[in-house]
Amino acid sequence: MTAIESPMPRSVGRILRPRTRQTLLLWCFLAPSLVIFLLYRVIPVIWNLVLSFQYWSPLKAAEFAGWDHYEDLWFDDVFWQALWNTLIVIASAPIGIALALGLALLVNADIRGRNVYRTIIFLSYPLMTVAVAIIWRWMFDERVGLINYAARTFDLVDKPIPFLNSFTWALPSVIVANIWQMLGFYMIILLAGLQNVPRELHEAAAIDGAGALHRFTRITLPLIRPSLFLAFVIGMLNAITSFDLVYVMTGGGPGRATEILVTYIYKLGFVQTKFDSAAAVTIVFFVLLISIAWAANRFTGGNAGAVETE
Amino acid sequence: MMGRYPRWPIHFALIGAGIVMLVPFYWVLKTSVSGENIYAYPPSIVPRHIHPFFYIDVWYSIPFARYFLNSVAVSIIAVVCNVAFNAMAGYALTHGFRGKNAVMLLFLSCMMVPFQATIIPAYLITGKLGLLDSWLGLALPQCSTIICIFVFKSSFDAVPRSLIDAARIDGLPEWRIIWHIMLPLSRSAIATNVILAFIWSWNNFLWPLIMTRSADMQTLPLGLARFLSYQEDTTGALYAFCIMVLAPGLVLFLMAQKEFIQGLTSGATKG
Amino acid sequence: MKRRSVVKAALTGATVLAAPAYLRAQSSKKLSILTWNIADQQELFKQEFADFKAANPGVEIEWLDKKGPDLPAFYQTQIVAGTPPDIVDLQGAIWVDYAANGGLVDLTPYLQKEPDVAKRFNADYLKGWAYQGKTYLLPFYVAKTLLYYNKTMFQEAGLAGPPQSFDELLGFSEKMAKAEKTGFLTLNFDWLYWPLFKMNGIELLSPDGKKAAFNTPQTADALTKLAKATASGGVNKISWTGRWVEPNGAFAAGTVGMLHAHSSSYFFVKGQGPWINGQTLGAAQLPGFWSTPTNHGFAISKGSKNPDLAWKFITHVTSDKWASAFFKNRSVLTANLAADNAGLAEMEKTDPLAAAVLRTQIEHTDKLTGNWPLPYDAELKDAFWPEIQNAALGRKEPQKALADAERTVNRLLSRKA
Amino acid sequence: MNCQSRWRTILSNRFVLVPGVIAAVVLVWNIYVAMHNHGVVVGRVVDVNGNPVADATVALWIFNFTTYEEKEHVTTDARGDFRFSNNPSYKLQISAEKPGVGRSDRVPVFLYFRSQDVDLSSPLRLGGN
Repeated sequence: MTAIESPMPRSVGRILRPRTRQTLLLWCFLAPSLVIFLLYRVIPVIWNLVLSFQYWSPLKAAEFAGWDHYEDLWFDDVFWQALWNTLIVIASAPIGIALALGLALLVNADIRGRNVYRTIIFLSYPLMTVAVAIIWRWMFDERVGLINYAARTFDLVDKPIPFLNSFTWALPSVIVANIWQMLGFYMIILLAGLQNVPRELHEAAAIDGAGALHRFTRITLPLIRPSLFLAFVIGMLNAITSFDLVYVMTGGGPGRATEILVTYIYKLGFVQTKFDSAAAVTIVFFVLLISIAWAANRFTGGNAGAVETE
Repeated sequence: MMGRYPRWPIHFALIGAGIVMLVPFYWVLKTSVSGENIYAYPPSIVPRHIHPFFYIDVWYSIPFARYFLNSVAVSIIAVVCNVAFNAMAGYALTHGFRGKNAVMLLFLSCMMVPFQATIIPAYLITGKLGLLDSWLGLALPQCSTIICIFVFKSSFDAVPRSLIDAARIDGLPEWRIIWHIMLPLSRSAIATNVILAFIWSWNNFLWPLIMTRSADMQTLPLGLARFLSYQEDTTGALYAFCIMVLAPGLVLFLMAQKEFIQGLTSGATKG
Repeated sequence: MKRRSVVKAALTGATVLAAPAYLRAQSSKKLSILTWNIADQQELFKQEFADFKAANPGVEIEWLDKKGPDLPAFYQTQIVAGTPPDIVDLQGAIWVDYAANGGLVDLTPYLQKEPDVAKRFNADYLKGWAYQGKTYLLPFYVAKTLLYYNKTMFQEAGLAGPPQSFDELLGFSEKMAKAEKTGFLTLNFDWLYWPLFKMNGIELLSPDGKKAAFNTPQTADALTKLAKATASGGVNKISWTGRWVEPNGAFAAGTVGMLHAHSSSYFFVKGQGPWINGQTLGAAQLPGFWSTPTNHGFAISKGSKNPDLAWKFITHVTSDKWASAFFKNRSVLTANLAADNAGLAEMEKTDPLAAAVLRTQIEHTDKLTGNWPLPYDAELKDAFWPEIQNAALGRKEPQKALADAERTVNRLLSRKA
Repeated sequence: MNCQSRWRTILSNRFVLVPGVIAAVVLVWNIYVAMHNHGVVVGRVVDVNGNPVADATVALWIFNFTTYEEKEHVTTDARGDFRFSNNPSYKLQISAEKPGVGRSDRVPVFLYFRSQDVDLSSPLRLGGN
């Protein structure tokens, strides 16, 4: 693709508009989005940053606290458990993406009725997360859940598995529900990438005797790296958007088995009315996500624009 | 790509995936229609006596029409602003200018902000704007989303440069270029944005919960919370409500899914 | 730039159009009430509001209702924004934190001015809402834990009546534990399990509340017994992992001998358990008559603009007339002596089983436990409960679990001192 | 006549057709509701072996949010029929009783909309107890 970066040809610029007028106009186009992100993202993050260095509660005057809250976090093993669970949820995104890539490849093959398959698989995304949590809380139920019922009829298991009440199975169950909801969205993004892989490349490689797997790794994978990166970023944001799923399905239980940072922030702030330590956790979580995104960006070689054209 | 391979393993795998995706839907629909207690064991595959009375129950026990109107109004405001602002931002990002990388980094980092932590400052800001307990206040946080800005950016990049330069030579002002050249070519990116913005604003739960104070400004998802509350049991009414909240999103998606899928496929990422 | 001015005009027009409803309806005397997950009493509240407006002309009443987990989020955001609802219905020990931070109005002067208000209520329940000698809430509706037992399973295991001691309780549950049947199950949120420890003479904190006092041999012994009973199936594992739907659902399925829960579980279990009637379900006190209350009370927010009017409203809503109407509608105890006695007498005729369950709620109210008025109750719970859960499920040695719990609790207490 | 074909393309466009059909169905349904919601409930009371029971008292229970509460009493005429005229609710229970003959248990009646006119298909049977 041609590099879009090149500024407008010198000659044309002088006739139409002085460059400053042009950049001013571009900033006006950016203004509404920037204002909204400023109001509802940037200012709250700064508010949290300031708060994390104070002893603050809705009714008492604020006083400077220095690094106390961060120090408390260091000794707070619930925080480490929540951090560990959050990293597991983020690490589970590639599993979902791999599944979605498989489905995208299948749907991309020219078979009849592929639109119907595509719609069915995407159907779970418009569902409300709270509704998904209710459905899956029932599916995983120990006594009457569908999964235990199926497992017992095919006698895969003699005693029903208490999915949401066992320390080992709770987090995987939440991740399964999350993948079930996000599968369709990942598939659509990866399908976008696959569509742009030119068909001739595959034919040429096939003629040269390259096996399917060889062609997949050498041609398809490199070319859809931008969509993989976009899917991973959205998968990573699941650590934020699956708040409703964890809160309704298990409430962070049993014990702290499914406590993720974002439910811990909500509990610290609104149940224990400790907004200052919740702010500290927010800042740590924000820095964590930024670093993971930067690392992923570096690893996949694309530059900052997730959907950059180069 | 898979020309020579037999078709049936593909169909077999896709049908399997389809079943896994559809079983929860089917169960919710079955329970909302037949209403035998979902905790009855063994669960019956086919619903026994089918009756629509749970839907009527939901319609009357919460002001469904009013919640529906609020949800639709907020979603329309959110979708319209979303498309307008994202298109403008996407267009601006196709041009090189001094602060471009800084803006890109800002957008990317804004995606990483956990919403649960921004409730109180967001509420205070909306309060200062005087938009508390109003449709505009409910829709404002969703008026622009970063993923859709990038979708617009790549679909605008796909428009050949020569077209734009020719229009500029003819002396077309900037916004006319967008209106007559850029937008028609990225109709699918618009469809993507409409569907995603609608889904996200329709299913928004925490922001309306905190923001609305009077009962008649609440949106549909808040009605679900009411069913979850004093009717903690799992009879058909709760599932009938899930279906009624889900239906509009599905109808819109099925109607616009041709452009939507095309939007994500052709415009999103130019290889 | 014509275009930008157009946009600016549109935006200002939108803000005027969208000015918040409740600001426009600002009238001189305005009362707003936030209730906790009780939207089903809409009809009754309408009548109460009308009656109050008749007695106090010119008053506007705004009623908000939020689900349990969402109410704190909404209430605190409103406090920060400076527009808290005048009256708020608070559950359990969440009020202590607001009171300790000066967020609630002290009701003691009002109570002294109108002594007959205090006389209406059951003194033990009213005492539950005192912090450092000041009362902050009036009772709205109350409940405390009791022991439901499955009479058919008791007969099958040859047991005559409810257990009278901790060892008898575990012995009975061992006897009834066969195949998928289990003997005993308890709710575990908001310290509802604490009577199991209190009946063994165990204290959570030292009398001055500065140090943990539970790391004793008796506690280790009791915890070891509970862990052994859980392993053998005597005590159902859902006691330690379930929340609300799981434990009540399990008892409603009829495969659990005893359920330790409060009175609202009765209506949930009766809805799901067709086997339940006067002959098959018994209601009794736990051995030692100890019980943990889980009460709802009305508090007045410090930020309220007319606290006196708010006081008049909460005395109006908890008056004998409206308390008995509330008892009749929702069959729940209001701690209002006249309303409860009248309601129970009348209920004995229509639904004797429900009456037996509700009568346990006003017996032995001198033995209430598990409700220490501590401003950091939520944090204390989060520090103590996970260790008990680990020990009971056999994931940790009882002695080690208690030692870890003691360390975290003491670190919390030292930070709060 | 391109304006006609233009209209046809607009009308057949999905985004106009689907909402249009939904609006039409809603309109027809509301008209049907407006014609049938006078709150009339008609039925018959019979005894154990099927013959009608004169002046038995019939109670109408209406649903308010979570519980049923008794609203109205009516007595059956000579042919055992009874008629309520202003039922406000969409969920009812009806019980009949005649001292000496017996009582029927509460029969639930579900309606499609509030105060829908309904003629109970099966009669209320006064049991022996």
